[in-house]
Amino acid sequence: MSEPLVWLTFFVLAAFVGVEVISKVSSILHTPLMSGANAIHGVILVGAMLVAGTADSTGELIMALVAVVLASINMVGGFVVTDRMLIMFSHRRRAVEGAKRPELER
Amino acid sequence: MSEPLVWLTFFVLAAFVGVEVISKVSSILHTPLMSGANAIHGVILVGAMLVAGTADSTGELIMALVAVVLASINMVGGFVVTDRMLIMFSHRRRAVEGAKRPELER
Amino acid sequence: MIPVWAQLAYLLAAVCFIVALKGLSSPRTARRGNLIGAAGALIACVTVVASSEFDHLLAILAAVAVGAAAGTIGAYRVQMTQMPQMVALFNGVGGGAAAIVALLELSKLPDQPGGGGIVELIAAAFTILVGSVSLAGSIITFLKLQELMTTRPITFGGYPILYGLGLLAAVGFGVVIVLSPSILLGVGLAAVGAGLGVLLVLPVGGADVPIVISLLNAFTGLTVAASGYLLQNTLLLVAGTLVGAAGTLLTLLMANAMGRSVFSTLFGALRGASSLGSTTVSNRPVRSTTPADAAILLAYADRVIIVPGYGLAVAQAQHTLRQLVDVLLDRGTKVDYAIHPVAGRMPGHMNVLLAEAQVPYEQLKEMDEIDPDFKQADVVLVVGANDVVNPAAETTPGAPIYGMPILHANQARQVIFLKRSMRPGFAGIENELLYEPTTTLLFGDAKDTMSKLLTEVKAV
Amino acid sequence: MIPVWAQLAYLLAAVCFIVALKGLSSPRTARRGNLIGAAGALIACVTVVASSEFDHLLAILAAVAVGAAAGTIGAYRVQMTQMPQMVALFNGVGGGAAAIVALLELSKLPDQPGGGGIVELIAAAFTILVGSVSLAGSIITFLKLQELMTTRPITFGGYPILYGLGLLAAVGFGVVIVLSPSILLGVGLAAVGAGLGVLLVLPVGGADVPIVISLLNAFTGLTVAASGYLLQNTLLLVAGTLVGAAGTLLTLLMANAMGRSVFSTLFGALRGASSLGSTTVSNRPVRSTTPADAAILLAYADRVIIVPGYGLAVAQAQHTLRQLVDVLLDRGTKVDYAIHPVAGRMPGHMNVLLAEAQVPYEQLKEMDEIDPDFKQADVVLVVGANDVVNPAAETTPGAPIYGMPILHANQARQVIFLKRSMRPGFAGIENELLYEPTTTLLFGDAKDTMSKLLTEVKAV
Ligand SMILES: NC(=O)c1ccc[n+]([C@@H]2O[C@H](COP(=O)([O-])OP(=O)(O)OC[C@H]3O[C@@H](n4cnc5c(N)ncnc54)[C@H](OP(=O)(O)O)[C@@H]3O)[C@@H](O)[C@H]2O)c1
Ligand SMILES: NC(=O)c1ccc[n+]([C@@H]2O[C@H](COP(=O)([O-])OP(=O)(O)OC[C@H]3O[C@@H](n4cnc5c(N)ncnc54)[C@H](OP(=O)(O)O)[C@@H]3O)[C@@H](O)[C@H]2O)c1
Repeated sequence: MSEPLVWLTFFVLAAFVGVEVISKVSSILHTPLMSGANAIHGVILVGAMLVAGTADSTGELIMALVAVVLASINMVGGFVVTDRMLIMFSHRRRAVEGAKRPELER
Repeated sequence: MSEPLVWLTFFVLAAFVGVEVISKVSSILHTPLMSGANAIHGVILVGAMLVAGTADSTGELIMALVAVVLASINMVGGFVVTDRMLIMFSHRRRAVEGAKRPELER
Repeated sequence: MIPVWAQLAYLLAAVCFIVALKGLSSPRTARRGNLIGAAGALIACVTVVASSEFDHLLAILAAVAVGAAAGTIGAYRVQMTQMPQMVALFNGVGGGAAAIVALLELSKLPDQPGGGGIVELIAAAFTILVGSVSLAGSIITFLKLQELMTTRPITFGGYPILYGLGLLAAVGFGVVIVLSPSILLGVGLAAVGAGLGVLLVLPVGGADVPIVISLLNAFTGLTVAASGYLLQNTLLLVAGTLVGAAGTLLTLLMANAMGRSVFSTLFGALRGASSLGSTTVSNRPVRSTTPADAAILLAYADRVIIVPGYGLAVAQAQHTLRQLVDVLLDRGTKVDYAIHPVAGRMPGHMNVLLAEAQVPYEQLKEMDEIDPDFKQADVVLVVGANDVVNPAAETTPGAPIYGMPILHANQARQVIFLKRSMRPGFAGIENELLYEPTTTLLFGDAKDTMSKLLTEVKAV
Repeated sequence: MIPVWAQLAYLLAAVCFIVALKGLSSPRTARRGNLIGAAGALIACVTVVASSEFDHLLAILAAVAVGAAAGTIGAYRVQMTQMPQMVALFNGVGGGAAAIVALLELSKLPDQPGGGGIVELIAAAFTILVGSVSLAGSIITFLKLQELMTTRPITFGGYPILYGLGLLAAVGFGVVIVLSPSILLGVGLAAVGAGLGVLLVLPVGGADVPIVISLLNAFTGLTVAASGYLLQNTLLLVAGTLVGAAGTLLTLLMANAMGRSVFSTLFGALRGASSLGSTTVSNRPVRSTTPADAAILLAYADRVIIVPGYGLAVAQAQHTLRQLVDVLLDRGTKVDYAIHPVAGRMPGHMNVLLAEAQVPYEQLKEMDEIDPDFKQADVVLVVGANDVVNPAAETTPGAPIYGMPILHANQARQVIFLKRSMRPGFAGIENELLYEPTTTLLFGDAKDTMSKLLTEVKAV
């Protein structure tokens, strides 16, 4: 199988997975989901590191390091901010669970 | 990327697609869905034809042709029987649509 | 090397299959989904013929024509209620085809340049083994559902030992094949697989068979995926994996809808807890009635709910039932059918059955929708159903159906049961509802009783 | 060549990302999903470092540390209600990183053996262009949401022409790059992309910005996928595609939940139909009241429902509101919050806001659950909400919100509106409910009014 077709197949399958996997999201989770997906594309950090690791000139290296910094802001910041949002939600959930067995609260 | 890993990646992605894509099926459609999925694996016909087309001896050819017959029974019979089941369901659906605008029925 | 256009066409076919499965999982798009799947299959077949230089093209096309004709005829001849066993047969022959393909590839592998790699050999052995399991298992399910053999679970003393030996033999053959491949060993593996397939299905009770069919369907999907690897064909790999994954999930969902686990479906009979349950009949008194009396109850009711079940399918009484309902409707009675999701012996069984009798869709009410209405019903007519109205699902924690949602027929003013005897239903447990003061029984085959009822109601 | 173990690790990371997205789409598993995603990212980073021989490893690790620190600090400092603009910033820098990577690869491509293939060049151009669109667009969304620039849609006479020129320039640069790649052309393309990104976001009204952020997020996903192809790294391709596809669907879902199309979100302002709508104020009489009177109504009600909206977030009155509700609860009043799915300016805005004020979850009721209760409510307190209780959604076919499900506050015995003026809400249309005889208005900033109300209720 020719190389570009392998990649095309990956692309098509991954696109189906991406769409199907979130198709049942409840509207309350739209913002955290957006934020989580945003963190995932921070994996461009891998690409930035690869480019930085093979830089030939100082100019290239500096640009590549800028990309590394930006990508890690995206990745790390993204996951942390998503987690912060979701803590809010799970606080609420714990409250519900508590409410369902009130005997534990007293 | 090494060949077997390409195939492993296809496998993993396709498995996710397969699971996600039917995860919302309503219980009434279990039987037609099973039947339709059954028809899809009839695509082994492609494999059977490939083997038959490159058979070296008569013995091989005969076995391969048996496989071709079996596979086409699977594929064609599968799609036809699924369609027959689903016609039943869509009859009913047309009935509903009719019921929703009864003025058309009279 | 496969030409690029052919690879693109295969990818398109794979996309068609994905879209097909998606379509099939929603009532609105199911039929279109199936047709898209068929289109994908057509694309795949045309592509393989056009992109390869086949030696025996005519013979191959003739074989395709034979298979297509046989499949079409089978698919058109089969009655609605025999669909599951037809699907089982189609699935079995697919598994058989995959096993043959792998067998033939096995004989070629060592010759090919770079062939005979360990992964290829494992894929071949897997396909041969699981393909034969699927073929043999499907044949047994067919025989069971067609009642060409007993539908009761079959077990015997040495079963676990035999099963274990079979598994060991399979592993042994597999290892030897990987070490020194030969077609003879392949045939041996196929034989072991067939034996295992038979053993797998024997202990399954008749009514659990649909779950096993779905499982074997997933198996065949996986063999097709493995033979895709063997033949270096992406489409087979992707399509097979799709079906394998979707089929596995579907098996779980189906077992879930019947309130049992896949494991207990397969091996429950071995642990003594027969999945058909006991058939003890207690001698407590029940009230039974005649068609004439029941007809009067029905004729003067304002609100009637019909609960159809497996017995309706057995008796093929759906047409007579519809006529009865039509007469009642003409009299101004409000009549609906209450469709429990697992009434009958396959999902959607009642819908298919009543659609065959051309009952208008509006009269078929899903459980959640109709259940609150039982309180207001004057008469509930239970036609060949049992478990789906059994209050034990709510009151008896140990019962096999405990936890299953039921139709609350017991809340109605009057319940009339049409059945042949006091024997229990599928779950094999007594139904307290039969002994309630509001319940009357109308013994006899549902079709006979229904015709008499029809005559009497017309005469009122 | 990437070693096999590293390829397996990448595949594992990709699976983590899939599982993460799945987890994030259900409340029960969302947090775990996010952590699994982070684990996948960690696996990916460790793998790339361990499997490659980097020249400037220390510098690279230092850069990662700097970025991680900056990201973490930003993520911890941001206030809950500023999350959307933070996400936008993170997304933008990701797009910028992808564009830089592609730019650097572009300068290398022609040297590589077999490099400079047309598909590679197209992927590079795509990444540079769309990455810069994403970066520039995200910066503008940030400025808008932080109110560092006007949140109103900005358009100007030559806009469509400029936009068309920008697109043409992009295509032109792209073609030239494919024909004779050079880093200078790449920089030019990036500049054009930045311009297009600015133009894309300018005409979007402040409240539609979340939709655009989601769109830019999907864009960045696609650039990451393209740079995966460029670097021949499957993980980047798969992860980028996942986000691209999921992000696209999410954009549609978000637009849907607000009852508008993505197209009208982006370009609605150009067609004159300003997405903020008109702000005409009619002069019909309304009934307004004082905090003291409103407090009496509240204090003697048995059933109160609070409808929070965007104004509550603006006024940051959530804490005072909770105190008021606590006082009412102590008096034995039954109080609930009715949460409309698109109240506020981002999905889940009210949930996050009220969670911050530590309102117990049981008091937050989703629309479907609480809506039937309005009929029995003595007082509905509408705090900074407007569109979500506007009956025009059901009565005025032409209205921008027509068809959106609303909370039927109009069915309650008394409605008290807290708002500053007679200005309409986000949709820019008048709210008939303000003129109903059962409605009284309590003018003023929600936080001030709420404190007064609190004092008065305590005094009753
Ligand atoms: N739908 C599915 O997908 C599926 C698949 C597998 C298993 N199941 C299980 O099957 C059961 C379905 O419940 P159900 O209420 O439909 O059926 P059921 O509980 O099996 O009861 C069937 C009833 O029909 C009567 N009957 C049989 N033949 C008859 C005839 N010719 N005339 C009149 N009556 C006849 C039987 O009593 P007599 O023998 O006394 O006449 C029996 O009481 C559930 O336990 C379900 O879990 C369902
Ligand atoms: N949730 C989302 O995801 C999202 C995203 C984008 C758009 N939207 C849209 O936003 C709207 C949300 O509806 P909504 O009812 O929450 O808000 P709204 O219709 O925009 O109304 C907000 C109300 O709050 C008042 N207000 C503003 N600041 C205030 C303050 N400091 N004190 C007191 N009142 C104040 C405003 O009136 P005054 O100016 O007179 O005070 C206005 O009536 C919907 O149209 C929705 O489609 C939602």
